[in-house]
Amino acid sequence: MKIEGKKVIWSEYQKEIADDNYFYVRSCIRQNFFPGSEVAFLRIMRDVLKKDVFEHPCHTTCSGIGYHGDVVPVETAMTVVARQFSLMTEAGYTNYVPSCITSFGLYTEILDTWHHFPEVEEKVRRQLKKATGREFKKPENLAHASDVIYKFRKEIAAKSKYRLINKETGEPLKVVDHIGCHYSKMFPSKGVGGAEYPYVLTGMIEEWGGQIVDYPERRHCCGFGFRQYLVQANRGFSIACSKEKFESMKPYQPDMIITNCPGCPMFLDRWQYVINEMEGKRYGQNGEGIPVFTYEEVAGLVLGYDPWDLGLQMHQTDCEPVLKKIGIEYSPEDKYNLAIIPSYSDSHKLINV
Amino acid sequence: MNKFGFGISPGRQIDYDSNNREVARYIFENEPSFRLCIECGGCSATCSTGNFTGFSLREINILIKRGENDLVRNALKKCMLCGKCTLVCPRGVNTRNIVVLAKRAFQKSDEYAL
Amino acid sequence: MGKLYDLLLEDIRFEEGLNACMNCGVCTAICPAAEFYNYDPRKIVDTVQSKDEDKIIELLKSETIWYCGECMSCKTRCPRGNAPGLIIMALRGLSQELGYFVESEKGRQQLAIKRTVGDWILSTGYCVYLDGITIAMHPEQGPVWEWVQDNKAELLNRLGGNYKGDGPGILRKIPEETLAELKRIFEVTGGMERYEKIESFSKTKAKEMNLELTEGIDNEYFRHIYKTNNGTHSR
Amino acid sequence: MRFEPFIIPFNIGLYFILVYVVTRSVIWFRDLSRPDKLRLQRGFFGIAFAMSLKEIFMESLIHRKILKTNLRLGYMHMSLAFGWFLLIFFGTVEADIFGSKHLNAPYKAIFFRFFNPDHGRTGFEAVYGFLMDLILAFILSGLLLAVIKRFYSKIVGMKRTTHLKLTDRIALTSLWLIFPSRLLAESFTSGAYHSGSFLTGSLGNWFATFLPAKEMAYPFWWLYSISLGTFFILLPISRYMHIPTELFLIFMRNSGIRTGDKAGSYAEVQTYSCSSCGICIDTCQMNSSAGITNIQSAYMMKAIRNNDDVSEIADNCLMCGRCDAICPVGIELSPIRMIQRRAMEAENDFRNIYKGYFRSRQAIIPEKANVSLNYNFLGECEPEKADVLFFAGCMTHLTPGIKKSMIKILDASGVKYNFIDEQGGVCCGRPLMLAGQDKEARELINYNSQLIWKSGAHTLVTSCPICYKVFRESYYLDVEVLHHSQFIKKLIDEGSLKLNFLHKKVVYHSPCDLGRGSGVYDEPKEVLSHVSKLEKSDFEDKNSLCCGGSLANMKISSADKKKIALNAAGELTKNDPDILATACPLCKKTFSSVTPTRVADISEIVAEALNLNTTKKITNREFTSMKELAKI
Repeated sequence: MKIEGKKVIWSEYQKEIADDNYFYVRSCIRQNFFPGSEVAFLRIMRDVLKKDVFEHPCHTTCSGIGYHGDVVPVETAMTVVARQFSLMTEAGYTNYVPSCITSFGLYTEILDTWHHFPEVEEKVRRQLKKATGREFKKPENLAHASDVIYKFRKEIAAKSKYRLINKETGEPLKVVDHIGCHYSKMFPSKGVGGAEYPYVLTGMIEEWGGQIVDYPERRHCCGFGFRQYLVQANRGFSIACSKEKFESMKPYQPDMIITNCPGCPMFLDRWQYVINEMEGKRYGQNGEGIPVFTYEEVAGLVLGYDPWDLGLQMHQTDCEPVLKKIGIEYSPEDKYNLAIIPSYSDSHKLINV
Repeated sequence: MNKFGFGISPGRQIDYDSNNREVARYIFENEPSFRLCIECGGCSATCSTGNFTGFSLREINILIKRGENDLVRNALKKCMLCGKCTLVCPRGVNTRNIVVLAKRAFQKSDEYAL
Repeated sequence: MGKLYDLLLEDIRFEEGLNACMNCGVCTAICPAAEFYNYDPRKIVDTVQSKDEDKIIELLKSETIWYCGECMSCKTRCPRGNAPGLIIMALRGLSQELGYFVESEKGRQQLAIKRTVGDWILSTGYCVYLDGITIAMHPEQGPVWEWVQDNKAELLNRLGGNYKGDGPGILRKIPEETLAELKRIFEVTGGMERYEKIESFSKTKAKEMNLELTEGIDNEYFRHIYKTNNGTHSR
Repeated sequence: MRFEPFIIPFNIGLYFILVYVVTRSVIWFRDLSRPDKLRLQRGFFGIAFAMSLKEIFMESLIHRKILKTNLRLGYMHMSLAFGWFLLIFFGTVEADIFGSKHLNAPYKAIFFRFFNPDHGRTGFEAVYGFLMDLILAFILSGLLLAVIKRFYSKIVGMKRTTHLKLTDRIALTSLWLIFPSRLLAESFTSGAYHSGSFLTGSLGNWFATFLPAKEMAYPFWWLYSISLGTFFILLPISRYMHIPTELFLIFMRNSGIRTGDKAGSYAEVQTYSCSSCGICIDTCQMNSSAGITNIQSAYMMKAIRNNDDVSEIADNCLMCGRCDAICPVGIELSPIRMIQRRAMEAENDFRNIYKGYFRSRQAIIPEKANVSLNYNFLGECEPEKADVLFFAGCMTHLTPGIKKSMIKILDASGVKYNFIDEQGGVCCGRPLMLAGQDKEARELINYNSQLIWKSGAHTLVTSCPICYKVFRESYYLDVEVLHHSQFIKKLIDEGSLKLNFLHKKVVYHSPCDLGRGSGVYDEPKEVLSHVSKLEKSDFEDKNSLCCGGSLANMKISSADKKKIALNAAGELTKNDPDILATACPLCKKTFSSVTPTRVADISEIVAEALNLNTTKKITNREFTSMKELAKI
């Protein structure tokens, strides 16, 4: 991979990410499908990096999926978002960190719209006041949770127990990154590395010992497409998009996929299962699937967290091949054991500290 | 329908490798100016036949280059060869000869197919 | 200038998404939906730019506006900084406002989205909610999901969640007063009105199609729109 | 008289070629279509015969046309052809008068000096001998030019000469050897017997001073005979076949036979008649301006004779007709080229060396009955009724200036007209025909014919010479077809147009399809001189240039087109005219892009000269309103 020129381009795209005192908002999809990831994020932020991360119990969905499913009008979405901002204002925070890419995209879009159309912002303020009596300040810094992890990738690397290196061969693991579309495609300057050469995950992987694979369909959407997945009749499109990506990455023999979007890891994971069921086709090495991870899961693995604490047992495509390659110690029999008390029992509930 | 209630949608991308681009090759060889086309659509805008039908030489040129021959074969016959396209082409492409050559190429390939 | 075009202009997204499109087709080239659907965002923008009332009505009633996945890849590559995706969103909004969405197979699916995601937002505070993602509706979630569904409380507890619990945390119970605030927001900002329009137009259509439509998701019309694919949408 | 074996080669050659020519003629005659046969039969008994004889004398012997185009080249051809003819004629007379008996076998005349070595010493014999030597000298002077031309073609004022194939080379060599060997043979004989006139006698005497003249003579008589024999035998497979064929051609042409659309005997005869003189090469603008030197008609005829693939050559031609106009043999080169183009479009490539170079009528496979029409999208037409129809044509639609001017003129003339292709019409069909696609063209012709017929008009005016030519030649219409220049001329003559005189210097460029193509030379010039100062250019009428934009050339690149246009425009605007006038939208468009001089169509110039009474009124009104404005 020729990365010299790309590095130059990426360097121009550095974005500002706050240092500390984050107001964290969760992702609907991740809470359902990757609960371990959000837990891991808070563990890393609080236990490893000793940062202040605050989560407000009254925050809700940003309504982004409803908005992009076109059932929620834009003004409603804006006002719901404005309510989230008011919670942040109320808690005394200014650095807003969403866990979800759809949310991140929606926040960016709304802030941009308000910037260009101040009258819309005024209207939303009036509506929020009317509906809830709330007022808000706009966040001073908006960063996606993956941006924050990217910012501290070196600190994480310094404290890591494992590196993304094949234990047997000593070669770096070949990693495919998949960036959520709404992370930087709408506003390239709001994402690390922009839309064409997104660096947010690449930076983590390179720092943690892995090697990024640049393949033709790297920037292709996973195929979620909101209504395209939500309605069964449309799912043929959704799966076809992911298949396009798998076909394109297969010749590069990737060891794993890393993502920063809520939906993408779920689709890239599940569609491998469905394609195998439908066509008997697998894309990984040795007739296996390609394990799909969220960036928090990868960070957690690198830091030596128990894979089953990270929720890897919720993946449909087995992650064990990667664990074995890295040489992570884990007990296979504990995978589906639900009686285990998490190893991090102190911050178990992860209530704001 | 399978147990999932949907199938995998087939792609609409054009596969250059599997398409037969013999016709394009034949034209490239016999009318090198075919390569100069920037697909601006000037030809389609001025076209006499385009006045009566959806005939578009620009589209035909693109399809031939892609090897989507089946979409071109019959459409080509609508051309009246009046030559207005050649006059308006900003790149000096001999558009008229392209049509003649394409027709000839199809005729030849049809004969072989028979 | 047509009345519909004026209506579209009222949508802030439309104003942002359409600055003198030159119909270059880059959006179509990059579009994942154009790759698998018989779909061409360039043509849609072309039609809208024509400001032709009849053509726009035809567009609002068509399947084609419902193919977009709103990934916004078009926004990245458009040489004029336009976003056909945003135009599509404006068109979809208008189609639902005017009730044209029930005229197309893909458009009718809006009711399915409203009755799942739409209703979850107000009832749970989440766009997607564990209890609603059933294996029956999501067979592609696979065996692992069956296990998750069977053991959701224990599993979330094992992973450090706060399933239906108080305070912050994963899948916590959203407080009643918060849900009430959300509902008020929907009422004030037109969200509720949109929901009602989707419901009422769908009911009329269901009657016309002679399909039974009751509350919830367990009825003929819902199953029909959720599952029917007439096979003409892709190659 | 004793038998001399050296006459054998000559006799074999002579009788072979006589038999061959007769057989060939019979075949050609048999292959003629029935009407053409009748034409030829009628042509043999009547004024056509006399005309043919005259033409044969003027063209085949004197080479008047070549002389007119190129004096030195003409002299070369004339000396060889006419000189040889005189030599044979006077030689036969000589043999008849001075020989041992009358009505000799041909060889007697040819080798007269050998059999009568003592002849010509005194009196009338000497005078006659002097004449024979003079004729030989005449031929030899031409031969000298020919030899030099072969190595240095500029000497005869030609930029290029044709390339030869092997048989042509051998035939040429034997032709060249005939006359020097005769000179030497006669000289040695004369030297030995002290006879001969100023050329053979003096040369012979001089040879005799240091050579054994009698012994030397015999081998040269052999060489003379062999050269003649070889030449005759090679005739059918070399370009020199044109010598006998041209006679046949002249008879056919004068009997009213024309090439037409189909291959046949006449095209065949014409192909043989080409002498590869190369005049068409120099006159071709593709050569002179664009440096394309392998597609000219001489090469095409040669390629047809050689049974080579002519597809490249046939397509790469502007069809301007300059070669047709200048061809000294009068071969209809463009129609023959068209036959080749059509043959390429036919389903299989059919050439039969035994049957002839062209596809015979019988070999053309009839169209399948169920072939769907290409242009069925055209549907039915419902034109408005009108007296005069204006058909702008595709090209005119690209030059709106002409269209607007024509509307202005038509409105001013007060005729009841209908602009039938105002919204862009169906092509006239000629571009398809030029590409050899006659069947397709016929569909368009049918559609347009219906349109014209349903309108009930009596006159069809078109602005485009391309359309004009095809409307006249390939449509079967019961209307008067006029090019707009003719129509305007008519209007002027009738007094329907009031025109001012524009004080502008105008040079007229005669479009190929209008001038050479349809023979309309005068009307445009008359119209122009009616409204402006028309100046002459170096390229008038039949010699007019092609603008290079011709639709007929399928192959030419735009860069080469431009070169031709640039040169042609440069020639025409040499004397700095105010306007370069033309009568063709295509010429206008082509020239406009290469010259700073204003290029205008006749209609535009006439529209400018229109004296509209209303114009004055408007100006007056404007003037007053201006004054009113000034007051305020």
